[in-house]
Amino acid sequence: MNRPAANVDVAALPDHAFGHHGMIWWGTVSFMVIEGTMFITVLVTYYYLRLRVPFWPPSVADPSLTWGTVNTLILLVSCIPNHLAKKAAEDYDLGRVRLWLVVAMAFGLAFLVVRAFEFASLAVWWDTNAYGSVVWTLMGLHTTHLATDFLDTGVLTVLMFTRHGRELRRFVDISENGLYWYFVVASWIPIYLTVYFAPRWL
Amino acid sequence: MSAAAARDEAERERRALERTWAVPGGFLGWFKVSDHRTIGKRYIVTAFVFFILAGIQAALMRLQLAIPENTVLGPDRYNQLFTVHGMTMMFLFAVPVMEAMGIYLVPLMIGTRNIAFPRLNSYSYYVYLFGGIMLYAALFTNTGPDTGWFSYVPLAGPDFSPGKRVDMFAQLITFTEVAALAVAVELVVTIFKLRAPGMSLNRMPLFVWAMLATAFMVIFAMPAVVSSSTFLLLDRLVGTHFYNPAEGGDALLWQHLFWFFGHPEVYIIFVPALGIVSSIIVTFTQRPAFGYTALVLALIATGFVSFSLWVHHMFATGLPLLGLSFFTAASMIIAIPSGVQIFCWIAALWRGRPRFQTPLLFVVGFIVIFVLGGLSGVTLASVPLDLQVHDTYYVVAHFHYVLIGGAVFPLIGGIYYWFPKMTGRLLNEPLGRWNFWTLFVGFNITFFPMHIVGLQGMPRRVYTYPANMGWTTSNLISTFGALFLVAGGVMLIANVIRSARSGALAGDNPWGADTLEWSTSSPPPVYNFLELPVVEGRHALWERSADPPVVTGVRSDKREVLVTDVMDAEPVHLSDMPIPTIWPFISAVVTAGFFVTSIFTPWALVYWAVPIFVALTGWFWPKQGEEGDTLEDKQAIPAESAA
Amino acid sequence: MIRALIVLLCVTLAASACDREKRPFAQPANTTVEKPDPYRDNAYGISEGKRLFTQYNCSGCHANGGGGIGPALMDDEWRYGYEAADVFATIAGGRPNGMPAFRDKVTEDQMWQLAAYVLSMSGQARLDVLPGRSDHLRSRTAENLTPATDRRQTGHK
Amino acid sequence: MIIRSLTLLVLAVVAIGCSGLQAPLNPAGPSARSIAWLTWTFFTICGVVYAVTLSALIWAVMRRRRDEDDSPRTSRRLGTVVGAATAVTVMTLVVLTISSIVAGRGLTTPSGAGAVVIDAIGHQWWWEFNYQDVAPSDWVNSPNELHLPAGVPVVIRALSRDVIHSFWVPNLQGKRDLIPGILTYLWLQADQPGEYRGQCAEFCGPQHAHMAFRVVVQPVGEFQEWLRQQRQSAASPASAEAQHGQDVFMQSTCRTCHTIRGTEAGSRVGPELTHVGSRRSIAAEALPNDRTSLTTWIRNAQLVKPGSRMPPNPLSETDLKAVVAYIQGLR
Repeated sequence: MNRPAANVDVAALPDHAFGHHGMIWWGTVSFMVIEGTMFITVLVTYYYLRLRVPFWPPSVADPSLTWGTVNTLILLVSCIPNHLAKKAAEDYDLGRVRLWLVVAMAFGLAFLVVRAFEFASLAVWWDTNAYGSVVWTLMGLHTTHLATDFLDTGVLTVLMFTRHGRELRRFVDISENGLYWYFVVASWIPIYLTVYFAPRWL
Repeated sequence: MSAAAARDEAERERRALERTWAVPGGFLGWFKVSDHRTIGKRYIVTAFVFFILAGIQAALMRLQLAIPENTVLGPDRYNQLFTVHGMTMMFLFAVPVMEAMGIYLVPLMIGTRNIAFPRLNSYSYYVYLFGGIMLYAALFTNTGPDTGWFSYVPLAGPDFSPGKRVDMFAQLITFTEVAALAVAVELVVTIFKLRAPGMSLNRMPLFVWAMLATAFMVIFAMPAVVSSSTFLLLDRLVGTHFYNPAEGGDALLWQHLFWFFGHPEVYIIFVPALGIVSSIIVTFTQRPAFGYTALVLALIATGFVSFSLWVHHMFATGLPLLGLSFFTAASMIIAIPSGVQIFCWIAALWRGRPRFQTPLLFVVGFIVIFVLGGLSGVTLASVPLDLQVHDTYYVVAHFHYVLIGGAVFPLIGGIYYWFPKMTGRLLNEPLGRWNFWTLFVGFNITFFPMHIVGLQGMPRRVYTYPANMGWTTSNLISTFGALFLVAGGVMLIANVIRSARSGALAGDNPWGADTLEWSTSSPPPVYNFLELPVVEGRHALWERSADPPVVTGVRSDKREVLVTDVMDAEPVHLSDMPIPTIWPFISAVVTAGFFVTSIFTPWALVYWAVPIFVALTGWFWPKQGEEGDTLEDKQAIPAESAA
Repeated sequence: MIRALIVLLCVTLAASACDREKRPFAQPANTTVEKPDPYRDNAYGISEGKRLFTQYNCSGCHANGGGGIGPALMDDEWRYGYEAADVFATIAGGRPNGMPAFRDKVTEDQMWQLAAYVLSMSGQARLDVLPGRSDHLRSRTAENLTPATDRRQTGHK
Repeated sequence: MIIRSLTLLVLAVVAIGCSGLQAPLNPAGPSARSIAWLTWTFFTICGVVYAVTLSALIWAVMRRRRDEDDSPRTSRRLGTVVGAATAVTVMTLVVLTISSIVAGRGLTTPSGAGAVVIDAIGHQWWWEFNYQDVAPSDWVNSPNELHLPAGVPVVIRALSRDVIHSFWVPNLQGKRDLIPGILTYLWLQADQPGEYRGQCAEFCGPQHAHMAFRVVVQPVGEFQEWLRQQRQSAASPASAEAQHGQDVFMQSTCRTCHTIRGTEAGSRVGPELTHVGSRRSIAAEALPNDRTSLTTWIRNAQLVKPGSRMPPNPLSETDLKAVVAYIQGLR
C-alpha cells in the first residue's frame, strides 16, 4: 500500500552523533550540572562558615601553596592531551586516540599522586574545626571526581585497544569523556582559589 | 505490491520487533529488565506500598492523638513514627511515584520505544528500593530516625542523637536522591532527544512539559540536600564540625541547605500533578488545552520561583526582617502562576463539555482542596502571621491540603485515567466514584479541623497534649476522619486488584484522548509502537490526517530508536538502546552496600571501592549483540549522510 | 535458601540494633540493677553517661579523660580493673588518694551509665555505640574515632 | 461539602475567639494584637477569594452548554476573563504583602522605654528565666514561670543550652527560636494582669510535648514585690518533718543537680528550687504543684515524662514524704 509523502525515512542516518546532536552529550552535561551544583553548595558553605568567625583560617596556619599550585599546573597542562584525544576521536583516528589517551592517563596518575601531598600540606585536620571540615570536604569531593574520571578514562583506554575500539560509537564516548575531563579541571579552579587563597585574602 | 503481501510484510516486521525488544525471561531476567514500562510499573507499585506503610503510621499517630495524655505510643515510638511517616511520604512515595509516572508515560507520549539510558533507569529503581528497605529494616529494629524529616541539628547531631537512627535518615536521603537524580537525567534527555518527528517543543503535551520542569528542579535542588546530609553524616561519624557552633560551625547552615532543597521539593511533587490535571481536563472536556502557552509558562515560572522561597521556613530564626520581607514577596509571587493555572482549568471546564467520570472528579476535588491549601499558603507567606502559626497544626493542615489535595488527588485521578493503558482493563467506575467521595469527605474531616486547633495554639510534633487546652474535640474529629481515609485507601486497592483481573477491556483509547500513548494497544507492546509516529499537531491524535504519516527505515532487528533535535524534533541520527543486562542490578547492590556500610565506618569507601569499580566497568563494557557500525562500515557509508 | 539467609540477616540486625538503640526510659523507682553493666552496647546509656560526666564535673579531676588530678581514662591502664563492674565499684565506693564515693549522690542507674561511658572513652565498646564529637570546643578526639585498645592484653597494672 | 467546610470555618472562628490561655487570636498584648488583626484581614480576603473561585468552578461545572461555546469569540472572552482574574490576584497579593510588611515592622521595636530584660534559656525539657540585675546577688532565676510587669515593654534575650527550642507565648507575641550559638532578642508586652501559657514550638526531642511554661502578668508593684521575694534565700524548714526532708535532700541525689540558695545545694544541672513552693506547677507545666504530684515526680519522673533528665530516686517512703514537705515549704 502506498504511504502519503509525509512519511519520514531515516534509514540513511548514522548510528551516532557528536556533541549536542547525540544523547551521550546531554547525559554528560546533565551530570556535570548536578555535580557542579554540588560543588557550588560546598563552596557556598565554605564562605558561609567564613562569615561566622572573625579570623580565617581560625587558629590554624594557612595551607602551603606549593603542591596545590603544582597540581593546578598539571591539571591545566593535562587539557592538551585531553583536547588532542577528543579531536582525534572526532575525526575517527584510532591511532592518535590511543596515543593521547595514554598520555592523558599519565597526567591523571601524576595529579592523583600530587593530590596526596596536597592533603598533607593543608595544615589542618577535618576534625580540628569547621574550617578544616569544609576544606577537607572540598578537596575530598574534587579528588573523588579526579579518581573516577581517571578510572573511567582508563577503562576507555583499554577498550580502545580491543576490537570494540573500532566501533564508531566509542569515538563519541571518547569525545564526551574529554568534555567531562574539562569539567573536572574547570571545577578545580574555583576550589583552588578558595582553598589556597581565601585564607590569605579574606 | 498487493495488500496481502503488505500485511505479511507488516506481520514479519511485528515479529522481528517482538524478538528484538523481548523482555528477558527467567529468574535472572527479572533483574535484567530495563524497559521503561516494566521499571515504571515497578516504581509505581513500590511507591504505593510505601504510601500504604506511611498511611498506617499516620493512622497510628491519629490513634495516639485521639484523646489527651494518651499512652498508646510512648514519645520514643511516636517520634520515630512521625519522622518515618514524613520521610516515606516525601522521599519514598511522592517524588518517586511522580517520576515513575514520567518513566512510564513520557516515552509513550513522545512516541519512542524506550527511555534514554534504560540501564541507569533500572539502576535507579533498585537503589531506591534498597533505600526503602534499609529505612524499614531500621524502623523495625528500633533504629527508625526520630528527629523529624527535617532533622534539625544540633538535635540530629552526634551530641543529642546517640545510636544510628539519624544516620539512617542521612543515608536514606543519599539513596533516594541518587535514584531521583538519575531519573531526572533520563527524563531530560528523553524529552529533549527522543521526541517523534514533528513534535516540536510547542507541540509537547502539557504532562511532558511538567515532567521536564520537574526534572530540572530535581537537578538543581537535590545536590543541596545531598551535601547537607553528607555533612551531617560526617559530623556524626568522623567528628567534623559543620554544625558545631563552638568550633565555627553553624546550626542554621543545615536549615539553609535543607530548605533550599526542601521548598523546591514540594513543587517537585506538585508540578507533575499539574501535568496530570491538564491531561485529564483536556481529555474529559474533549477540547484543546485552554491557554496552553500560559500553562507552560506557569510551570516554568513555578520552577524558577520555587528556588527563592526557602527562608520562609526560617522566619522564626531571627534573621533580619528586611531579608525576610523579600521572601514574603517571593512566596506571594509563586501564588500567581498557580492562580493562572487554576483560572485556565476553570475556563476549560466552563467552555468544554465535561464528562464527569472518576478521573475528572478527582481533578475537581483537587481544585476545591488545593485552592484552600494555596490560600493558607499565602497566609503563611506573611512573616508576622507565620510567627504565630509556624510549627503549629495550622501548618500541618496547610501542607496536607497542598500535598494530598494538590498531588495525591491528581495522582489517583491519573491512576484511574492511565490504568487502562497500563493493564488493558478499566477500573470499576461506580467503585471509583465511591472511592472519590470517601477520600474527599474523609480528607476534609481529617485535616480541616487542624487549621482550627493550630490557631488554638497546638504545636506540631507533640506526642500528646494536655486535656485542658480545648484541643480535644478537633483532634477527635481528625482521628474520626482518618477512618474514611483508610476506607478510601482500601477501596482504591480493592478496585485495582479486582479490575486488573476482571475489569472491562479498555481498547486502545477508551477516553478518546489526544496524546500518543493512546494510539498504541493497551497494554502497549514491548516495542511501544509498531511504526514510530510522525506528529502533525499539538493534540497528536485529534489533529492527524486520515492516513497518518510514520517513520520508516528504523531497523527492527536491533533496539534502534530515532534521535531528533531539541527544538523542532527533526531526525538527527539513530541510536541503539543497550540490551538488558544484570550489571545495573549488581551496581545497585554494591552502591547500597557502600551506603549502608558507611553508616557504621568511614572505611566503607575503601572496602567498596573495588566492587563498585568492577560493577560499573561491567555495566559500561560493550555486550555481545549490540555492536554498532565500525570504522570499516564507515568507509562504506556515503560521505554526506555520515557528516 | 535465600529466605533462610534473609531471616538470618534480620535476626542479627535486630539483635545488634535493638541493644544499641534501646531507650530505657521508665526504670523502676528503686533501681537495683541485677544484670551488671546494663548499658553495655547501648548507645543511649553511654551518651547519657557522657552528659553526666560533664554535668557532674568528673572532668574537674579527669580532664576530658586525659587525666589531671585524677588518672587518665582514655588510655588502656586500669588500676582497679577494666570490667564495667570494677568501674562501677570505683564510682560508687570511691578509691584512695582522692576519688570520692558517689553512692548517695548519684543513682545506681546513672553510675552504670557513667561506667559504660568511662569504658567507651578508651574505645572499649562496639564501634557503632560510641558517642561522636560533642557540640563544644574540641577538647579530645571524638570517642568513635578513638582506636580501640585490646582489653585482654592490658587490664590490671 | 463546601458548605460544610464553610460552616466549620464559622464554628472555628467562634471556637478560636473564646478559647483561651495559649491562642494567637486571643491577643493580650500589642504585638499579638497587631498580628491577630493581620490574621483576620488575611482570612477575610482569602475567604472572599476562595468563595469567588469556588462559585466560578461550580458555575463552570453546572452551567448549561451552548453551541457558541466552541466559537473562537468565546475563547477570546475567556482569555480576557482569565487575564483580568490574574490581574486581580496580583493586586490582592500586593495588598497582602504590604499589609504584612507594615504589621511586621511594629513587632521588632519596643513601643515604650524602660524595658525589662529577661534571659529565656531553653533546656531539654524545661525553661529557665533569668532576671539580671546590677548585683549578681540580686539576680533572680525562675524556672518554668515567667513573671511580667503589666503594660511595660519586656525584652527577651533568647538562648539555648542544648538543642534548638522555640519561645512562644501566642497571646503576647509570635515565636522566636532559641538557637545554640546564636543570641536573638524578642520584644513583648502584656496589657493586663493575667496568666497565659507558653510552649516550646520547635521539636526538641522525646519530651518536646511537655516543655511548656506559665506566664504570670502582674501589676508593676506586685511584680517588683515578687522580684524582691524571689531574691530571698530559701526559707528554712518550718517543721521537724521538713527539717528531716532538708537533711535527706542534702545527703541524697537531689542536691547533685538542684540549687537551693542559702543551702549547700548549688548545682545548675536541673532547675533551681529556691522558691519552688511558690510556683503554680512543676515539671514544665506537666503536673500541678501539689503533694501527690511532687511525690510521683520525685519517686519516678520517668512515668510522667519518659526520657526527661530527672532520674527515678531510691528514697524510702518516709524520706520521700519529708522531702516533699520540705520542698513545699520553699515558698
